[in-house]
Amino acid sequence: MELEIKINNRVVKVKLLKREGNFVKAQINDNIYEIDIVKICENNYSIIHQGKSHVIDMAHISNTKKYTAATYFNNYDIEIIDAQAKAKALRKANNPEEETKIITSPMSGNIVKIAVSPEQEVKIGQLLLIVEAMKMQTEYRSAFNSRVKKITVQNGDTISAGQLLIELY
Amino acid sequence: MELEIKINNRVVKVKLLKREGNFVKAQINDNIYEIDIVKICENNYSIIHQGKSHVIDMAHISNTKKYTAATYFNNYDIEIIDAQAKAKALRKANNPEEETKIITSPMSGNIVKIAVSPEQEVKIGQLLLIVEAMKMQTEYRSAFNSRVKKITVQNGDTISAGQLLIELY
Amino acid sequence: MKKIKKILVANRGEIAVRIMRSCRELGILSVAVFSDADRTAMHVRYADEAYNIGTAPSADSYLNMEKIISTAKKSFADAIHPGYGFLSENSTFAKRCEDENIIFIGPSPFAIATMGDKITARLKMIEAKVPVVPGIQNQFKNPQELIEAARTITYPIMIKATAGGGGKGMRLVRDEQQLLEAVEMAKSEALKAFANDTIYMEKYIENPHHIEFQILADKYGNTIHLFERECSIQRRHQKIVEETPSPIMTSELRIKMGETAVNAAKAVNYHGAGTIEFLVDQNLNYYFLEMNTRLQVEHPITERVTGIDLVKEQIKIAQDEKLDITQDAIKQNGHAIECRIYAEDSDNNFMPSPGKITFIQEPMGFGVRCDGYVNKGYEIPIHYDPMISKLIVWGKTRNETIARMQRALYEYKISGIKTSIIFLEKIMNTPDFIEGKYDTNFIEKNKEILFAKNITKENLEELVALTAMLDYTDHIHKIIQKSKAVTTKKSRWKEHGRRYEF
Amino acid sequence: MKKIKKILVANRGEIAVRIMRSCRELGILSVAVFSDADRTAMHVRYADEAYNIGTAPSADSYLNMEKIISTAKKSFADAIHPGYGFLSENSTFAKRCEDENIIFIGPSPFAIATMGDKITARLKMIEAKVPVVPGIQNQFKNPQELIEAARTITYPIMIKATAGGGGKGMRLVRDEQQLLEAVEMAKSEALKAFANDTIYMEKYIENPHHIEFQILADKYGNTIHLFERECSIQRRHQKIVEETPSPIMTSELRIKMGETAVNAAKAVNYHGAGTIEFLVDQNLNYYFLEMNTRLQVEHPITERVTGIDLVKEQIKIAQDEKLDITQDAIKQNGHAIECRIYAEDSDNNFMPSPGKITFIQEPMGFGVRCDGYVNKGYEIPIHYDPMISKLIVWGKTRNETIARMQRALYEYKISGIKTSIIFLEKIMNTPDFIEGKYDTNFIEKNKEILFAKNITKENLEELVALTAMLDYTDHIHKIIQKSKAVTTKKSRWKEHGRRYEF
Repeated sequence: MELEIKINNRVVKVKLLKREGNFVKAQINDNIYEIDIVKICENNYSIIHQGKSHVIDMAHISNTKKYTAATYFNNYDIEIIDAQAKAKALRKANNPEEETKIITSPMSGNIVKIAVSPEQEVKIGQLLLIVEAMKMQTEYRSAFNSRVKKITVQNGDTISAGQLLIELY
Repeated sequence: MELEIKINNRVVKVKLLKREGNFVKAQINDNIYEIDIVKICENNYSIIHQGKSHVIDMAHISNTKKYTAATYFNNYDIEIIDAQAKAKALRKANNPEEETKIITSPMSGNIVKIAVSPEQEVKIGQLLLIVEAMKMQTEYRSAFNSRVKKITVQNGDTISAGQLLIELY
Repeated sequence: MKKIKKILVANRGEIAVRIMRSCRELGILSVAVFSDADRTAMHVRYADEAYNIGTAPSADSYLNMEKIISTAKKSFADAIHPGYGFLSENSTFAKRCEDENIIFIGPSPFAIATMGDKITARLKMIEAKVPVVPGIQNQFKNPQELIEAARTITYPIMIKATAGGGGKGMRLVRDEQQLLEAVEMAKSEALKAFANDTIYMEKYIENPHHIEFQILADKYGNTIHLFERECSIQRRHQKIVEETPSPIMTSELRIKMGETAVNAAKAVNYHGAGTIEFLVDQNLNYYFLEMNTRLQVEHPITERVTGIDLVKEQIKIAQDEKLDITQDAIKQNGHAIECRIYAEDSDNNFMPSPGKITFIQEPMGFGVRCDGYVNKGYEIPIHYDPMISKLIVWGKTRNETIARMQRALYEYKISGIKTSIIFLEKIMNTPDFIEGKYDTNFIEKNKEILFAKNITKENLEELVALTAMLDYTDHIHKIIQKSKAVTTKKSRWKEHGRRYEF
Repeated sequence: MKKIKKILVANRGEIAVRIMRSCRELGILSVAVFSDADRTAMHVRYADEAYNIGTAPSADSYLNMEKIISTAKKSFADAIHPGYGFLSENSTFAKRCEDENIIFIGPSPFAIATMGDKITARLKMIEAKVPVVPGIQNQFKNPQELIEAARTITYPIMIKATAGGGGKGMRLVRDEQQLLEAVEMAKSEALKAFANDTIYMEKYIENPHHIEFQILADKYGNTIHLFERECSIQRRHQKIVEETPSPIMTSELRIKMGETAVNAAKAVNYHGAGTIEFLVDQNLNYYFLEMNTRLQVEHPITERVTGIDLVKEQIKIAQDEKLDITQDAIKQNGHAIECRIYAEDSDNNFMPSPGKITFIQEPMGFGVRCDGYVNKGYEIPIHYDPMISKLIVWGKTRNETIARMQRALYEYKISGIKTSIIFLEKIMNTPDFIEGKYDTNFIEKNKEILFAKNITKENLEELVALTAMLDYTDHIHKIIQKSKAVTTKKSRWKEHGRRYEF
């Protein structure tokens, strides 16, 4: 069994060689690993590798193919790359601007101000809208010189993380 | 919807009258209750009843019809009484000695001594066997004047809670 | 002397729970109030009673005075503790409680109003010979007045909400060009946070220390201080690490500033717990900054080194008891540091990170106190403060305290949201912090250390990838299993010895 | 002077984690060892390294000296900390470490052997003019010798294992009829627990106080004590609640007993942390009972009132440092109580209750320390001690400490197994305890309060029944739902507003 996994900005090939109870043998790129792994509770794995004890927290985000993982010292963004993900990446590579000209919300919150209107010209750095969450207002500014195509939210809306807010041309 | 529930040594009739989101209206014996109930996490319920805040922990034991419940002040043994449970109780009532002449383990542990042998006469208070768990030895003694019918464990066995150990005649 | 029997806590989060803990130790019943967003919150479960007071936005619930007062009456609470934030520094609310014959656990409406309005407070302090920062206390009628006032102080200038606190409604202005926009932003924030958009401006003291003194005063004129807290480590003008004693404090300065703090409190006939905040410059000159007429977020470090439970003292003072502690009897025993755990992304301009907690493990052991309120499965609402807990650590020496804080932060695991934990670990490992050589410029000065990309230890990254694969395949496997047999109960992970070959 | 860099902790459970916490604060790496039953235990996850050392029974793992020593060598650990129990008072193991050039964090093999054998210890103490309980120190060759010896002491008599500790291998004998059976039981237990079935007998002092003194001694002859711990509340001869200061202690007696304790330690050239246990009778006469040549379970209450981290002191002494604390510099600050949380059924003769933790919520807040090791989902093994955590509470006064302990016990929730929590709450509410008037007879004397059936508050019982019904029907509902759609992800409980009518 083999899978490609994107971890932060790096893609590794993981090949499971053997699994017997807690014991797992796997090849990652060119390295062979033999580990003792148990799940302590939801998300939480204990690993012993060459005597070293590690705790890895493996939380799903948005879908079953994306994780944020945390060790005691670091955080990792992880994506399982299957055929669907590969196709998407390919499309993006061929058409680099396709997905970048939309403004999505990195977090949930409330829209407290929309500073532009449809068809309005916007410059790099121009204020598009203000989102409030946890008593802090965050300004979203344009990364392009462009024109507003569509505004998909209204003042006062409660938005969730990843929601489309504004499309630019 | 109506159910009989045994709580400690008392049986109550619970009738659900209405359920809408967190809000539940129910009749328990002759009393009407209107409560606000939410599940905080597995086992753990928060209830607001007439302004009073209660936390109730509801853990299954052995099967889905038996619970041990705990509030901040007390523990409760609970059993959901359905047709099957009623039949069992009836059978027991008609034949009070049927289930009492077996020795079962109240906890898991190791058998460290078996003090009787099959067909041996035993008196009330006579040592039958010794179980060790968590560094403590517990002596199981006979509650009857009887005779050993069958011993279902051996010295050194690891036993689990509720396991049959000895049958008497 | 009244004996309080039941207290309504007009707050939420960790501070509501912390207050209820002291109530319980005193044998006083506690009443929680909650918004629609907080039905599952810990303070609702911890309290003896709990009542819904409105929808999620604070204005409709935790700031809804009439609803809170009617709830207090309905539940027969004889006192209200406001915590910090929300209505804690609202003199109208304190007055309403007084009118309704409900004990407000805090100072008099007069003290709140006087100290709450930064302009009046400055005048009062000048009168009481307490040193203040050079600044303009007028209310500004138009932009021109504003611009001219700023010119007389000279830049840099700090814009502040007169009703402010907690960094809200504050803006630093370095030149005239930024002035009007900054004022507008500060006003807008102040209006939202305090329902009052009056602002004032002050000379901005470059890289000062932010040091505050804890005050306790009873209703009979007995006023004492409980030493200082060093609060210079701030991001977005909000404290993130506090410690006591301050690494720059001398015995002489402590005595002098302590006396000044007591005088400042006495100037408004203060009673209850309060905090005098000072700016201290590089030459150890100090200036009155403001008084917080309430419990402070960082009060636990003072509790830890003095042994005094400040919430209990507040309650005792509120029920007309005399202070039973004298200034001489209080000692600073050892060292304490507090780290604030925020739900935020420290690497992304400290942007809030609301969401659902999927796993939490809180630190424990000798010298560690963790005052939080979130549990596994809890969804942090977007409506309120991003602070989800406070980690307070004590040690015999400052060095032991830092080492213990590093250990406690290592143990602290929260997943599902981003938190300040890793950022705090970096602070604890910054040489400037370890040497106690820092001021309010600390984060800016140490940004290369604090915002460095984490370096992966050994081949941990590949182990993480492998774990992800196992989790993913097991997850898929479980879905397949479920579709085969619904009632299967065994966890895949418990079947030791089951063999897979690939 | 050697500087320890890596410590193997030859133990499990809360004490292994507690030791590793101090290692981490000192920048020392820690190595866990574990049996097959403990792969998921917290000490394995907390350590920097972890190695399996055998099957579940202690004899094959935590008592397996050679395996532990070879693991220390394999992992390049330069020291071994034995914790308490297991190999902590095994002089052979201490000697083996010495021979292998591994630092044993504890006293010399000579001190362990001398104090570990109760008979030799008594002789040594008599020599050092330390008062001892009247008793017989011979090794008994046959039943007749035993019976005669008992007659000379006069009943009641306590049978003890010479290698004993923790209540194991102890039997109280009130008359001659019980003597031989009791001896046999004690021997059998002692053999199991300490691989040594030698026993001795002592006059049983009726209802004494059990008071012990904490000792610290370096390798240069500096020996100090850290005051007393009152440990009279015991069930099955095992402590369950400890406090410091003792409610019966006077300043004069404290000085006298402290000096005696220091002399006792000096009599065996003791170094490291140790405890001198005394029996104190109704007239405040005290007798040496035994010395525990290791860290004590209840050491945290001493840490809390003195501020001294005892594990760090042990490590510093082990690496040949001099004590940097003098007797005069140590103060008892406030009051501390420890409650031991056992997995046991207090209403059923304290029978052990192993099993799986389905929910856990640990107490927090000011003055509360909780040293545990179990988490949700953890299955407590049947093979080891039933103590799953220790709750240590501090307050300025004894009364505040008791109120805080009541509050902390209220917060402490563990489900899936039976625990001593409710029993401890009852102890904290017993008038004799609150007044500080108790001795080792406390539980027997207060049994009507302590074993009273709980009284249900208000109509809580019916609310519990209703909750059970909702949980049950939702559970059934969920099974039905699952069989319809496997990938359904929504939790039934989150669908607020969904309407059910019955």
